[in-house]
Order: sequence, then structure tokens, then C-alpha cells
Amino acid sequence: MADRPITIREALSAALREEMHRDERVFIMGEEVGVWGGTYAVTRGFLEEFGEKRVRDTPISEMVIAGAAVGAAMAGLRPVAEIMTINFAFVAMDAIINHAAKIHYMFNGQFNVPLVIRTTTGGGKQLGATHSHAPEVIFAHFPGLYVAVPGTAYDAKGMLKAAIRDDNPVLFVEHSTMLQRRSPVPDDDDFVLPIGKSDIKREGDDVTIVTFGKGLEWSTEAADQLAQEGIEAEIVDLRWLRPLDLEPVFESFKKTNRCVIVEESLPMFNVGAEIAAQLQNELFDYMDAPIKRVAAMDLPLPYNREIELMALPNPQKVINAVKEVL
Amino acid sequence: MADRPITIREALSAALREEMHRDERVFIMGEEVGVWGGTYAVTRGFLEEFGEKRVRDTPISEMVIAGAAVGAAMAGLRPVAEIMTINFAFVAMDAIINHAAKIHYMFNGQFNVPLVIRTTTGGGKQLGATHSHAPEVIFAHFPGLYVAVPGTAYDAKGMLKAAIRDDNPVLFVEHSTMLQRRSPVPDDDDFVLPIGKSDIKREGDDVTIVTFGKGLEWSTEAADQLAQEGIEAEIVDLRWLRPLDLEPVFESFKKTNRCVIVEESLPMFNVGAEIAAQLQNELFDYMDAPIKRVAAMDLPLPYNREIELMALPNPQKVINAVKEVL
Amino acid sequence: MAPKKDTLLDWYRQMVLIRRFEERCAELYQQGLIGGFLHLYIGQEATGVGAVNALREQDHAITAYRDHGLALARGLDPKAVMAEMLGKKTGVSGGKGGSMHLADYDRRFWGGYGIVGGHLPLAAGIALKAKYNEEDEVVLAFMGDGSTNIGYFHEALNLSAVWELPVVWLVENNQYGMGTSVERASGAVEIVNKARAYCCGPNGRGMKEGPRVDGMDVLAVYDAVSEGIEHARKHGPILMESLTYRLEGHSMGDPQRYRTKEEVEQFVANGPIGRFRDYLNEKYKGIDPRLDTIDQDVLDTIDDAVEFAKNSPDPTYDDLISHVYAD
Amino acid sequence: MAPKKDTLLDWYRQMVLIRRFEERCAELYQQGLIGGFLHLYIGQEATGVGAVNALREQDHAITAYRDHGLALARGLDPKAVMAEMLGKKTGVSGGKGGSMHLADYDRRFWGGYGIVGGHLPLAAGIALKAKYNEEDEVVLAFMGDGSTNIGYFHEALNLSAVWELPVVWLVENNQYGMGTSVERASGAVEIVNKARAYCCGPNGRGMKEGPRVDGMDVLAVYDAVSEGIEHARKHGPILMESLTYRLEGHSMGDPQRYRTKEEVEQFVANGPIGRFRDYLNEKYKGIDPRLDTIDQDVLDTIDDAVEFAKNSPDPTYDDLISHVYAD
Ligand SMILES: Cc1ncc(C[n+]2csc(CCOP(=O)(O)OP(=O)(O)O)c2C)c(N)n1
Ligand SMILES: Cc1ncc(C[n+]2csc(CCOP(=O)(O)OP(=O)(O)O)c2C)c(N)n1
Ligand SMILES: [Mg+2]
Ligand SMILES: [Mg+2]
Repeated sequence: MADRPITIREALSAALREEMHRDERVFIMGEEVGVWGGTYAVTRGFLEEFGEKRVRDTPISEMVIAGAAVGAAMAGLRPVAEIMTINFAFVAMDAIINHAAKIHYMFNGQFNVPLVIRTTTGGGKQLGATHSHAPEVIFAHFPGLYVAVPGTAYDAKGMLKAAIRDDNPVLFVEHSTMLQRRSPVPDDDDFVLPIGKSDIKREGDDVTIVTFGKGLEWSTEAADQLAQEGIEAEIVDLRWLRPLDLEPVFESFKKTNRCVIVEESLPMFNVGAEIAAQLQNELFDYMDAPIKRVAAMDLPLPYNREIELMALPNPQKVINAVKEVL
Repeated sequence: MADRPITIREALSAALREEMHRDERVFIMGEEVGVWGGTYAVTRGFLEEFGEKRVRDTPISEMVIAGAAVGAAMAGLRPVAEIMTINFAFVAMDAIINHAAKIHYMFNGQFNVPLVIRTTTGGGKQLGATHSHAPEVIFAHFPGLYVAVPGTAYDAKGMLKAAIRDDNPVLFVEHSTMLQRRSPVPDDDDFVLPIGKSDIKREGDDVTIVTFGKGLEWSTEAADQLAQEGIEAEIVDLRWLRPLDLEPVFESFKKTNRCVIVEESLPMFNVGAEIAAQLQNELFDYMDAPIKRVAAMDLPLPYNREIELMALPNPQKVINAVKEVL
Repeated sequence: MAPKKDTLLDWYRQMVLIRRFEERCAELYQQGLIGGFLHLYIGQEATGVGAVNALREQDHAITAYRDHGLALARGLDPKAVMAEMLGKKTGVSGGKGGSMHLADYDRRFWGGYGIVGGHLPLAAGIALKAKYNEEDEVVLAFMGDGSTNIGYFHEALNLSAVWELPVVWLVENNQYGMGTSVERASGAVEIVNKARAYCCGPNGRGMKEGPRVDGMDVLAVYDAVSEGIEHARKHGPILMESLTYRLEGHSMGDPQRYRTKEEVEQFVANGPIGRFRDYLNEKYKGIDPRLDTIDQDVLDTIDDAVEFAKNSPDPTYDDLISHVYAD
Repeated sequence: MAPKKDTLLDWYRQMVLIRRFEERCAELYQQGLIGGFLHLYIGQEATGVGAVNALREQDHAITAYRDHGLALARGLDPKAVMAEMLGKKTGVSGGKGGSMHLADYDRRFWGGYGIVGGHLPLAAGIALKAKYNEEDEVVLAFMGDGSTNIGYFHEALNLSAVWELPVVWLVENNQYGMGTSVERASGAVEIVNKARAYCCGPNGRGMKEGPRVDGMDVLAVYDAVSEGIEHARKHGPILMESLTYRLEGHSMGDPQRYRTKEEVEQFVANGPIGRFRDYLNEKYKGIDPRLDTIDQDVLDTIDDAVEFAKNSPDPTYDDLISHVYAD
């Protein structure tokens, strides 16, 4: 079964479709997943293919989208619930944190919650302060939940299938501006990636760039440019914020002794903070320079395109940070 | 005006009472703030003193408690809204993050949101997984909001008064197991502390302990014990997670070259991560040892007292961490 | 079909069991053997017993933190429930849940939940499972009057109406949410009226406005909930209300400034257990000694439960770290 | 009091202004001069103009992201609104808000909000201010039909009922929330019925169930909202519904699979502007040329606005970093 280059959107659709064919218990619920075909067109054609029972449009009610999905999962179904964008996940925060993530533990393992909550993240689309969040880190703060942040079509497919097959609740975060990115993906119904494994996306000896999601795009572009100057960056794509797999980061850092973390998150209390803290703790003796972080600016995102872009990371900011640590 | 030793509860009551007398626009709204007298008795007697107009019991509706308070603040009142405990703030997360924190910016400064949301935090009371959160860090992640985490009666009073007088939204987080802690507080209606200033709570040359809230209790006890072994810890109490004032931490670290961060938060993506990351970045050349973090274990809190306590930080864990960095 | 004598006696037993069990819990709380919050069900026994006994084996129950009574009515082992109260490894939730989080997968008792309203979407989801699998199962979702003002209530009831889910939404209206009376918290004081916000869609689809039943009368509750379950099976969701009263504080240490002693005493005098006992004595002349025996048996059951719980081990570090994730 | 001729002509002007303004916006969007989401109000002009003109100067208005029409009706300067659409520093929100976040403090137009239902609690809070200060002010809170299913709606309406706040809750029922029709999303298909969940408390306190008004008829809307405002001033909240239709997609790039072309065309044929123009022609014989003049004036206004917007500067880095906090 050969790999075929497809977009992240296609990868997500394929993963959902295959898993729905494989397992009758898998179904989709959320706003505009059915008649509309998914706001980001990921579930286009699904209503026709699977019918109203398995492709369920909901009212605008995020609390019950997440909460009813938890109940259905506890009772034995395998819901893939969609929260249209992560900006609307704050409304469902309690259902996600206090219910999806806690029930298995609180009742001592009596109930499993095999639930996937799909959502899109990210700014850069001129949607203003309330519609441009990339707050994955605050969900990853809480045990009991997994948080997936794929950055390629290959990962999107393999990770989504893994998430659906797993017995734990997974917040599956897709980046709204990356859905057209294309990469080769195995055309194989049983292509499933392991949960909680980082991935080396590029090898290099000079500096370790740790990133995920949209950061992968910026980092790759930065690395390409740096390579022209003879600087070889190794890119570790976390892929999951929970479980957080830092082994490849540690391995890379032992080699490069320098690290930059790149993410779209706000700059304070973010993913880079955790990684920098762990690196200095684990590999103190390997540090040749301070670990640098590239993130969004510490403000809500504005509508105007010019200034919105100023506030977001970009390849140049990554390059600058890399040069600071060299 | 002499200082009088009072409890944190009394300090909070006094701050509220004084500010309500000073400014007619200040009022209290929340669940059980009136007839009941406040679940933690902070507003006991307020209904009798100020009447139903200014001490407003609400339905169990955290979304509208926070959201209506935002509206009232925009329109010119100065609400002190109470979310009974921070565990229930997840339900109000959208009103806090997307509305309280964003409106000033999104409308380019047209509306101020002079709002205080008081809430209690913390585990250690055998309340189980959904009622034992200490998630202050995830609120502090977002610009537009201030986050106060006082650990003494003195700070509680001066900070709460500052929060009420300020024109920005403040999440004011009190620790439910510290309300009986007593310390001297100025008996002065105009005793107001600055917003966003850390405070050295104890001086010492050997190690810097950075902490806040309940961590102050654990750290102080640890420092007392360490002193008996001749180890002098300097304790920096952050007091605010936003604005985050690390200057005193940096100053202290330049002297001690060693640091332990102590907090009740979960261990991943927490306050300590940010501080460790900033320290290694700012003061790389001053680091004599890895920076260590003491936090709760990475799991939901259980009901049983024995195992709940295992999961939480305590003075011994602080002492162990200090010894690791010495 | 009117319940048989043995059934009625069993209900009596359940009601007395709940009452005595909780009285013992209050003592154990004073002794420091139970910690956290303790929300007693005392006064509401007729609602719990009447409603839960209307369930068929395949049906489901779910509730908020005031869950001891419902757990016992649903047949959870008093030993394991008491062990949970004491936080022991042998407890229904392994000592990790405590009073607010009793559950039993096998008995389709989906738990006690502490976030007001948070369990209502779960109820909808469980009902969706039944409908999805075309199984003849109904979910009985209990909630307090106060919880009907939170957003969760609205979203869950609306979804159940739109999707025609088999749920009986049963409000235990004990007249207060903590210290706030219904009329101070709710626009509608007849809570069943809230059904009208979820009715009627195409072909009359939607939430049925059920009755406001005398929640101090176990038979009335049983009848009403039985009908509710029939409705839910055939047509979809129904909202009903049981008018009851909480004789104790909201939880331990409630100053109870929001009501008078006289108000409470009036309800004590008309308590559900006394009323039911009078009814039984009326209906079955000479039954009184048998009721005394039941009273005594219940005490023995509780002694055994306490004994069991006290002698059970605490969970260990291994328990602490297990079940964070399913494997 | 029936509106005077000049008033009616002004409403006509407002309606045409909204329509042409948005048509121009759609063009500018295609040209890439407007970004983000663009939610057109086309088809709903009679609702916005009728309702907003019922407000007194001291009253307040607030709405969701579909806010251009209401902003213009409330008298926000078309230049500054257009500049906001283009993200310019001269825009009503300094170019930081964009289409969804128009606001004007001076005109008591509290904004456009993008989180469905998120502005409803704000409306309650603004009304609380009026009540607290004993000011004769009413809040007119607009919302879509779809938003009545979210928890915010429930909590905000309930609070307004319990606290007797002066709010007119006006549902612009344009029959769809994105692609989901009312009957697929809401238990109650007559949305005003939802008022019954918030009525009636002590002394009949609570939400009044207002009318379902023909939202294509600006006069009907004006009359109904005027009465609503009177009610809100004197007695507290009222929920009313304007039956209208969105002639364009939900936002730009809506595939519109959820409705037929025929359905849309039917509403186009009965559009609010044409209907009002017919009414004016009927009522004031020979007015047609004057209406043509208005049409032309509106185009000039819009040309000026676009010109102004295009020539305005973008916000700068200093603007980016300002107003994160109030100082
Ligand atoms: C979301 C949320 N807000 C507040 C609380 C605190 N709280 C616990 S019980 C309760 C009152 C609930 O009243 P009701 O629903 O009538 O149930 P009852 O206690 O009377 O059985 C409150 C406010 C909570 N647990 N969850
Ligand atoms: C909490 C939340 N969920 C989902 C969305 C995405 N969304 C934006 S508009 C909309 C439909 C709203 O429909 P309605 O209230 O009828 O207003 P209309 O667009 O018809 O004016 C949805 C689902 C959102 N903005 N906020
Ligand atoms: Mg109650
Ligand atoms: Mg609509």
C-alpha cells in the first residue's frame, strides 16, 4: 500500500471515514457536521454516507456537545465530538476538564471515556481577540486527557485513528490554516500512530528546535533558510502535548546543546516554559546557552492584518532566536 | 494607625467593607453571598449592613455571574463577583477569558472592565477530583486579566483593595485552607498595595524559594526547618501571577544562584515552568544548579485523606528539593 | 399494577436504611471518620425510593452529589457505600470518590457528581447510547431545584428534546439550593414549566411537561416516575418535579440562616417515613411489629457496614497513581 | 404615536444604507480589502431599523457578530464603520475589532460579539447598572435564533427575570443558525415560548412572553419593540421574536446546502426594503423620486465612507500593544 500525498483535511476525513466503517460505535456529533458538511469541510459527504444516526448535527450548545459525548462514551459508544473551533471550547471547559478528564479516575476506573473532541485552533485569520486562540497548553495542563496537535497529513491521519481507537478522552487539535498542507500518507486502514510519541521531523547537529502544530511550518521554513547559511537545525515535533514525550528532545539536546522552542501559544505559562524547565533540570550539564522561546506576543489578537501578523511568530523570529543561542 | 493581627478572612471582609463604604458603585454578587453570609463567611453581615441592592445573591449560574458582572463593569459599576470556588470557574471560563479579559482591547479601549472576581482555590480538603483544583496558572496564561494569589492577611487586604480600585478585571484567588491564617494588617482605610509586585517574605543567602498562595505556608515551614540546619532560604512571594513580577526573583537568584519553585498547581505547564524558563534565560551565568520545582502530583485529587496528602506538596518535599540544589 | 405487600415492605426498608445510614454518617463525620462534604438526603427518602424503584433493571440512574439515598435505593451494597464514605479501598469508588461520587457500573448507577448540572449532559449521552443501539432503556436523571438555573440544564434538556432521547428529568425540588429558595433563584417557580422551553418541535416532538408530584409520598412518586419512564420509552424526554424537603443542612456545618426552625419542624412532623409507616399500618393491620423488625435489621445492616468499612484498608500509593488513564 | 413622514423616510434611508453598505462590503471582501468573517445582515434590515429606532437616546443596544446593520441604524458614522471593516486606525474599534466587533461607547452601542450568546450576560449587567442607579434606561439585546440554545441564554434570561432587569430580549429569527434550521436545533420552535421558563415568580414577576412580529415589516417591528421597551421600563424583561430571513450566506463562502434557491428567492421577492418602499409609495403619493434621491445619497455616503476608509492609516505597532490593560 503506497503512500499518497494528500492534504491534512483529506487525512482527517479518511481517518474518520475508515474508523466509522471499522467500528459501528464510532459516530460524529457537533455543530454543522452534517448538512453543512463540516465548517472546515472535513465531514463533507459523511451525512450521505453514514446517515443521520451517525452524523449528528447539534444545536449551538458546546457544554452538552462535550458532556453528552462523555456520557455516550461512558455508556459504550465512541463519539467523535466536534467543537467548531477551540475558541468555543472555553464554554465547554468544565465538561472537558471536570468530566471527560476526571471520570475514569474519580470512580476508580469503573467507566472509560473513549472520546475524541476534534477542534481547530489558531490565529492569523483576522478573526480578532475572541476567535484567534491557540490555548492548547491550558488543556494539556490537566491529567486524564490527551492532547493531540498534529502538523502534517501523515500525523493527522495516524494520530486521529489512534485517538479514536484509544479508551481515553483525547482533545484533537487541528490548525485551521494548515488544512491544505499536503504530505504522503499510507493508504492503509490500519495505519495508526502510537499515542504520545514525538517525532524528529528534520535532523541537524547545530540546534534543536522543539515545536508542534503551526510551529512546524514556521520552524521548517526557518530551518531551510538556516541551512543555506550552513546552520543545521534538528526539528522535534511534539505531536502530543499530553502525553508529553521529551525523550527525543533530550537526545537531540545532548547532541546540539542548544534549543529553541517554537509555538503559537501566548508567551507566558506556555509549552516552551515546561520544556525549558525540564531541559535545564535534566540536562543542566549539556546547556551551552540559554534556551529560547518563540511564541505569540502577550496580547489578544487584533483584526487588522498588519498588526496581527506582528503579534504572531514567523520564520524570521525563529531564525533570530536560533542565532541568539548559537 | 497600628497594625492589628487578623485572619485572612477578616482581612478580606475588611477590604470589601471599606471599599463598599468608600464607593457606592462597588457591590457584591454571587451564590450565597447574602442570606447565607458567604460560603466561607467572608461576607457575613454584609446583607444587613448594605442591603439587597449591594449584596446580591444569584442563581447557580456562573456564566452569567461572571458575564453580567462584566456588563455592569463596562457600564460603570464596580462589581465584586464571587465564584464560590475556582472549581466552578471552568463553567465561567468563556465569560472570564473571552469577555472580561478581551473587551478592553477588542474595542480599542472604549470600555473599561473594573471587575473583581473573587474565588477560593485549593485541594487538601478531601473533596475529590472535581472540587480540589488549584488551576490559577491557566487563567494567568491570558493577557487582559490580572490574577492575584495572596498568602497573608496583610497581602489579602491590601491586594483586594487594589483590585477593587483598579480599572482592569482581576481574578482574585483565595486559598480555602488559609482563611484562618493571621498576620498584622494596617487598620487604615487607605492601605492599598500596588498591583503586580512580588514580595520578599524571608531573607536568606543560600537558596531562593519562589512561591505563592498555599506554597507560602509550605515554604515558610520548610525554611524554618532548613534554618535549623544552617541553610538560609530567601522566600519570594509572587502575590500576583499577572502581572508577574520576577525582578525580585532575579535579584535573589543573583545572590543565591539556586532556586526552588513551590506551588500547589499540577506539575506540568505550571508557574514554576515559566519561572525556571525565565531564570535560565535571563541569568544563565548565575546558575549553579538546575532549578527545581515542587508541585502536586500529575493526577486528579482523590477523596481518601492519606493518598490525597501524598499527592500534594508539603514542607518535606520543599526541603528535599532545596537539598537537591545545594 | 399496584405494588405487592412485599414490595412495599422493601421500600419501607430502603427508606429506613437510607435514614439510619445517613444518621450514622453524620456521627462518623463528627468523629472525623468521614471527611470532605457530606450532603444528607434525610427528608427526601420517598422521592429516591419511589423513583428508583420505578426503574427496570436495564434502566439507568444518575444524580448530583446528594447521592447516598439513591445509591442505596438502587441496591448498592451498604458495606461498599459505607467504605466509600470512609475513603476505603473497598468502597464503591475505591475510596477515591467519597460521599459525592458513589457509582456502580454493574447497577447502571452512573454516579454522583459535584459540579451542579454537570451530570445532565452525561444523562443525555447515556440515553443516546440506548437510542443509538435501539435498546429499551431509560435514563432517570435526578437534579436539584437550584441546578435548573445553570446553562447545563438548558443545553441538556434541549438536546434531549431535539433528539427525542429517553430521559426522565426528575427535579428533586427541596425548595432550596444551599440557602437560596426557588423563588429567589428561578424565574419559573413551578419548575416543570421549564419544559415549555423545549416543546414543541415538528409533530409535537419535544419535552413533555410532567407532573409536580408529592415527593413525601413514596407511592405517588413511584406512580409518577413509572409513567414518566413509559413516556420516555415511547416518546422521548419528560421533565417532572418532586416536591420534597431537606430536613438537614445543605451539608455539614450549614448555619441555616435562610429558614426558620418552625419551617423545618413542620416538615419533620410530616416526614416521608412516618407517613409511609402510617399508610402501611392502615393498609395492613397488625404489620407494626414487622416494621419494627425491619427497623432492627436495618440497624444491623448498618453496624455491619460500619464494621466492614472501619476494618477495610486505605488505598495505597499504587491506588493513588492508578486509573489516571485507562489502559 | 405614529412616526412622521420624515421619520419614515429616515428609516427608509437607514435600510437602504445598510443594504448598499453591505453589498459594498461583499465586494471589498472579494477584493481582499476586508478579511476575517463577514456576516451580512441583508434581508434583516427591517428588524434592525425598526427595533433600534424604537430606542430612546439613553437606551442601550448590544448584539452578536452580525452587527453592521444595527451599528448603522444606531447612527454610527458609516466612515468609521467602513474604516473598521478595513481594519483601519480610524475605525470605530481602531481596526482591532473588525466586522464582528463594532462598538460605540457614546452611542451606547455596546458591540458586536463573536461568541454565540456571550453578550447576553453583558446585556443583563448593563441593565443592572441602570436599575442600580435608578436610571430610566432599557437594554435592547439582539440575538440569533441559534443562540437561544446555548447555556448563556438560559442563565442571562433567568437572571433578568429574577432581578427584574429592564431588558428587551429580541430574537432575530432568521430561521437558521449557520446551516441548522430552528426546528432541528430547538425544542421549542416558537422561540418566544422559551419565556415560560422564566415566568412567573412571586407577584407574577418574571419574563414576559412577547409577540412574534413580522420582521420584514419595519413598522411592525418598531411598534412591537416600542411596547417592549415600555414593558421593560415598567415591569422588567420581555422576550420577543422577529421573524426574518437572511438572504445571503451565513458568512462569506457559505455553500448553502441547507436551503433551496427557491426558498431564498421567495424571500427576495418579499424583501423588507421593497415592501417598505411600496408602503411609502402607497401612503405618500408621488414620493418615489424622493426615494430615488435617498438611494443616490446613500451611494454617495458609501463612496465617501470607502474613500475615507481606504485613505486611512493602518494601526501601528504602538496600537497593537496598547489597550491590553486600562491604565
Ligand atoms: C457549578 C457549581 N456551582 C456551584 C456549586 C456549589 N454548590 C454545591 S450544591 C449547591 C446547591 C445546589 O442546589 P440544588 O440543585 O437545589 O440541590 P440540593 O443541594 O438542594 O440537593 C451549590 C450552589 C457547585 N457544586 N457547582
Ligand atoms: C459558542 C459559539 N459556538 C459556535 C460558534 C460558531 N457560530 C458562529 S455564528 C453561529 C450560528 C449562530 O446562529 P444564530 O444565533 O441563529 O445567528 P445568525 O447567524 O443567524 O444571525 C455559529 C454556530 C460561535 N461563534 N460561538
Ligand atoms: Mg435544592
Ligand atoms: Mg439565525
